[in-house]
Amino acid sequence: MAADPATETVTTDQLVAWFRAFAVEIEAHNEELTALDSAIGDGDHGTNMRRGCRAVLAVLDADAPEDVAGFGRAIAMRLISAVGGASGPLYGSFFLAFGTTGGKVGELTGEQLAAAWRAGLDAVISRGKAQLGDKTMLDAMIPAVEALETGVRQGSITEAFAAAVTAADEGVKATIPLQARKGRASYLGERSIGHQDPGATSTALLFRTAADVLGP
Amino acid sequence: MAADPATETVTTDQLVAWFRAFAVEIEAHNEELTALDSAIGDGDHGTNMRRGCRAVLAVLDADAPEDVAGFGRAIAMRLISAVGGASGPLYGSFFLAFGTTGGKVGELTGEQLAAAWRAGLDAVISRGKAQLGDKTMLDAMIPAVEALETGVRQGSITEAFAAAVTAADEGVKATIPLQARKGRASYLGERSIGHQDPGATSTALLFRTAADVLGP
Amino acid sequence: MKKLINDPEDVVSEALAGIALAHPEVTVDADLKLIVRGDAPVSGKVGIVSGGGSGHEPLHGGFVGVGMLDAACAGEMFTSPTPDQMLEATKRVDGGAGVLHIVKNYTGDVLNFEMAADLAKADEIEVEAVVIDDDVAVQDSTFTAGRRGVGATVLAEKICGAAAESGATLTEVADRCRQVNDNARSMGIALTSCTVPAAGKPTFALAEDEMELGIGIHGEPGRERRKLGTAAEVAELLVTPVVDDLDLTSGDRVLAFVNGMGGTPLIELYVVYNEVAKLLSGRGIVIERNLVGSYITSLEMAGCSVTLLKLDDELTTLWDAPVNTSGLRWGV
Amino acid sequence: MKKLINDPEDVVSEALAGIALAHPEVTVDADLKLIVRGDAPVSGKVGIVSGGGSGHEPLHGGFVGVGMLDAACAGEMFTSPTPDQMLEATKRVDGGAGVLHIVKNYTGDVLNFEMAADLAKADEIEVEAVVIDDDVAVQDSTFTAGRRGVGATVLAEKICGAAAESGATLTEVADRCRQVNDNARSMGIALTSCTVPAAGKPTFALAEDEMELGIGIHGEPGRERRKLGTAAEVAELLVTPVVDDLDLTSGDRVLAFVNGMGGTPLIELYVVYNEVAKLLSGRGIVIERNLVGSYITSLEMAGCSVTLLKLDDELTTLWDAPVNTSGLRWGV
Ligand SMILES: Nc1ncnc2c1ncn2[C@@H]1O[C@H](COP(=O)(O)OP(=O)(O)O)[C@@H](O)[C@H]1O
Ligand SMILES: Nc1ncnc2c1ncn2[C@@H]1O[C@H](COP(=O)(O)OP(=O)(O)O)[C@@H](O)[C@H]1O
Ligand SMILES: [Mg+2]
Ligand SMILES: [Mg+2]
Ligand SMILES: [Mg+2]
Ligand SMILES: [Mg+2]
Repeated sequence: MAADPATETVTTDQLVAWFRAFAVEIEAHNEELTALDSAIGDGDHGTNMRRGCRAVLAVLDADAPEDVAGFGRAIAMRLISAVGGASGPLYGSFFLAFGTTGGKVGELTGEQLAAAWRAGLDAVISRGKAQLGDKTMLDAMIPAVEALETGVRQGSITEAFAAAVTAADEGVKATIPLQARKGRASYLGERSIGHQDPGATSTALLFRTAADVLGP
Repeated sequence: MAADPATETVTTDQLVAWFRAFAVEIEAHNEELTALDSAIGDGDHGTNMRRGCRAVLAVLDADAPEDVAGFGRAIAMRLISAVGGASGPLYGSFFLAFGTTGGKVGELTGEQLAAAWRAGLDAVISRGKAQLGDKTMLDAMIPAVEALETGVRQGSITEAFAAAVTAADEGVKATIPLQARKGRASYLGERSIGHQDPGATSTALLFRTAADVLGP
Repeated sequence: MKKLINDPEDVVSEALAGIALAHPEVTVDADLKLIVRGDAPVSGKVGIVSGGGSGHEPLHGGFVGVGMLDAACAGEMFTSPTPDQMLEATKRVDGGAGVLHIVKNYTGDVLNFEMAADLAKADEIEVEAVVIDDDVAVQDSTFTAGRRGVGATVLAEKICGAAAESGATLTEVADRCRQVNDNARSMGIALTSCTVPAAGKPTFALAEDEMELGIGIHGEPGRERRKLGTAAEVAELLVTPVVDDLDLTSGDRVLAFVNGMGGTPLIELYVVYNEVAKLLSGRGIVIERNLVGSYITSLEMAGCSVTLLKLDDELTTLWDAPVNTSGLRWGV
Repeated sequence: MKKLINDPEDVVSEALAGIALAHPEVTVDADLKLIVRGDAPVSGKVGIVSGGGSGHEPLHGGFVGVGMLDAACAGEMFTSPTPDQMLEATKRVDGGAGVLHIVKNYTGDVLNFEMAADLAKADEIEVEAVVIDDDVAVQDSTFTAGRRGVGATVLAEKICGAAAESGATLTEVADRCRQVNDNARSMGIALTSCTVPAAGKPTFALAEDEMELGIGIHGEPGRERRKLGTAAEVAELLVTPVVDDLDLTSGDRVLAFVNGMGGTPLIELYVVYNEVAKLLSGRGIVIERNLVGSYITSLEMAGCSVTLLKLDDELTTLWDAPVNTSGLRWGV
């Protein structure tokens, strides 16, 4: 990665490596995600994400995406058709918008990368109609994307992602005292308080692996 | 009770008192009988017998039997219509034959009493088609009735019942190593070995209470 | 004990009250614990009476109606009903062509039905009794109580009901019942025990990795305790002895019945059915008809049984004939 | 975990294989996990598609057939199916009169069905979607995910199926669906948790003397944990909020649906139905129709739900209309 923030870029291959790293983390955190979802949902977030990631890996193995748009679309279509549940369409919408905004290009600058993330975030919001504080993946994604945007304007991609990871992790922790207003956890009413949101937890992994793979 | 074995008799009222004492013991041993039946049957022998005894008590309370035949028939009809299962028809047949053989008389001599028991035993055998060693109530009833018969020929009713109780209790214990060939326990095959038969256990109570009420 | 009940003593009578309210097309006698076809007796038709301990629902009460039973006698939980119930049921369904008693082979059921038949004959009602004993888990012998009646009972009740509906005589309907019994065998497995409400605790205890093979329908323990197997292994353990005992060979046509014991959900029964079908097709045995669901249960026991009935054209036609009961319904 | 399964990953596909073998009258697409009416598409008839996570059997696959669903999409265990499944189902059942999607109100189901409807519209198939949200355990609010879809789904599928069969237009069938949803409410209780096969352990733990009130059908914990009650107390806890929410008053006619969660035997459901009927009759509410059984389940969870649907003559006629599915069958 180039040291100069203005010229450093991320290639499609790096994005693919990012998703691969994410898939590894999902495997590693399968039980944790499922346990979190058992407490306030239906106990399948880990297996949902794992099923989706495995399906995506098969596609990525067979056909390396040509550009950012192809990367986003390939992942989105597989997630949408393999996951189901709430997380399938939400993460699917994220990657579809990420790719569309990233465009048919082979690499993204920091600002372009942040714009792709923002588009993904907006797609999750418009698909799921949730907002900050509803105890969903958005509680990790919104602050992290904001940190990423600020970060790439002010410094390197590395620093931007470091800030995004911190923001995502804080967002995850912030879900604990919240009462869920969206998703299955909302059925629990006050009993959802005191538990960490599984979707926010998997979203934090998306940032952590991005920092590891795209950030250094 | 007269001391002279040749002239001592048992009245219908004493027989009623015997059944009442049996009903008390059945209540007291309900859990034990059910536990024994759970091990090798279907866990209802205690409640079956209790239901039957309660139904009989209601009849005896309403209408005191006039003679031994009436005593036997009243108990038999209620047991048959209130118990179901294997024990209902078997104990029902026992009391019906006991009464019929005892006859329309107000009291029985020791030998007549033993003959009534024998008739009851035969009815159980012809109803259930089991024999000694099949791990059923017969394993208590056959030796006990034999002891009773010998006893009344040789001594007092008291001594005869004492011998019958011993024989019944030994018969109960003898069921433990047996493999069941009749009743539900037979479905267990070899796994029925090592357990005491519930029906033999309730039959021993029938003798013990007879000894207590008719014997002293 | 976790059950949706009030007093354990009242489960049977309250369930009957619920059945009476839910199914106005049958007549429920709350005192005698009878469920009788609303239009009984059907003049000129052979009446069919069955019954047994409660806790096996929908058997038998759920099978009362056109094309199946005319009356069912409900006993206490897992306890045979009594002769007076059976006698009254017999009287109520006698349309002049006699009455068939379908009796599961348990000492209690057999003895009580025997007494009832004697009483009915004294009342000049023609009665035939057929004892169902299809459970291959139990060794058959004339010196023992013999095999239990399990899954084949459902099939016998359906097929005899159709035969009676078609105008068959008492002898013909009874022969049909014996044909079903002779050509059907069952084997069952439990993953958990059931709890008899009055007992308040499970009849037997199974470790988390154990199953009971060769169970009956009363929570009685099975013949053997084994390590919990996969559905494929379980299906093999159930199908093989049944196929062997029936001497089924390639080309034979069967009705395959995968029955849930009460606590096993339908999705698992279909997984088992899939395995059963694979095993049978591997042996060239043709499943011509099937039944998958919880029809003869053992309270909330988890587990299943497999029953195979060797079919011929007549049995198949009788199986397909209309039946209109709460537990089994088609063609009407 | 005690289940009659092979690999937890294969439960859904193997159960579908079993369904395909057991019910040749429906077409099962093993890859896409679809169950489709054998004669689909029925020309000129509105097609009805539903679907959802597996583990609720017989819902939805068991309700595919004449007079009910044209197709059901099976998701992974407790996980909504995906848009491509729904799109393909929609295409296969479109007889030219458009297709109704009956969607249970869960974020996953709603989002995936939304995507599917968008795709179908792009293919120029007219699609209407109605979201079922009848669970009064969940507070309703525009700021939340709203109420879950539970028992009313079964009733909506039956009634819409009958409407479609009678030649109603897509708008009419969708209106009927909304009418059912507006006039039906449910409440459920669990005595035990279920175990999702992939998770391998119970989703929640309940003490021997506890029950969960206000549960859904996915093993999600309820709103409140309580001391285990009698059937009468449980019925009261279930009926009261439903009656209140529907504003039922004396003289109203209802369909009363007592549903088992999968691990509760039928005999207990009748005990509960008896209590439900007593409570309603105490309020002067008339049970005009009823349904008692395990129709929308949560794997092997023990417990039940009560659904009440306020009836009018038209709904009653549609309820009574013939239906021929493996899970619900009458009049044919
Ligand atoms: N409307 C929504 N907007 C954003 N995220 C949501 C929404 N609903 C649910 N989620 C996220 O989805 C996660 C659950 O995903 P998952 O368990 O895979 O699906 P399901 O809830 O269908 O079982 C929740 O933890 C939450 O973060
Ligand atoms: N054929 C038989 N002859 C004599 N006694 C029998 C026979 N079959 C069973 N029994 C007795 O009945 C007892 C079981 O009675 P019970 O539990 O009340 O009936 P069920 O077996 O129908 O549940 C057994 O323990 C045995 O002693
Ligand atoms: Mg989930
Ligand atoms: Mg017993
Ligand atoms: Mg019994
Ligand atoms: Mg889910």
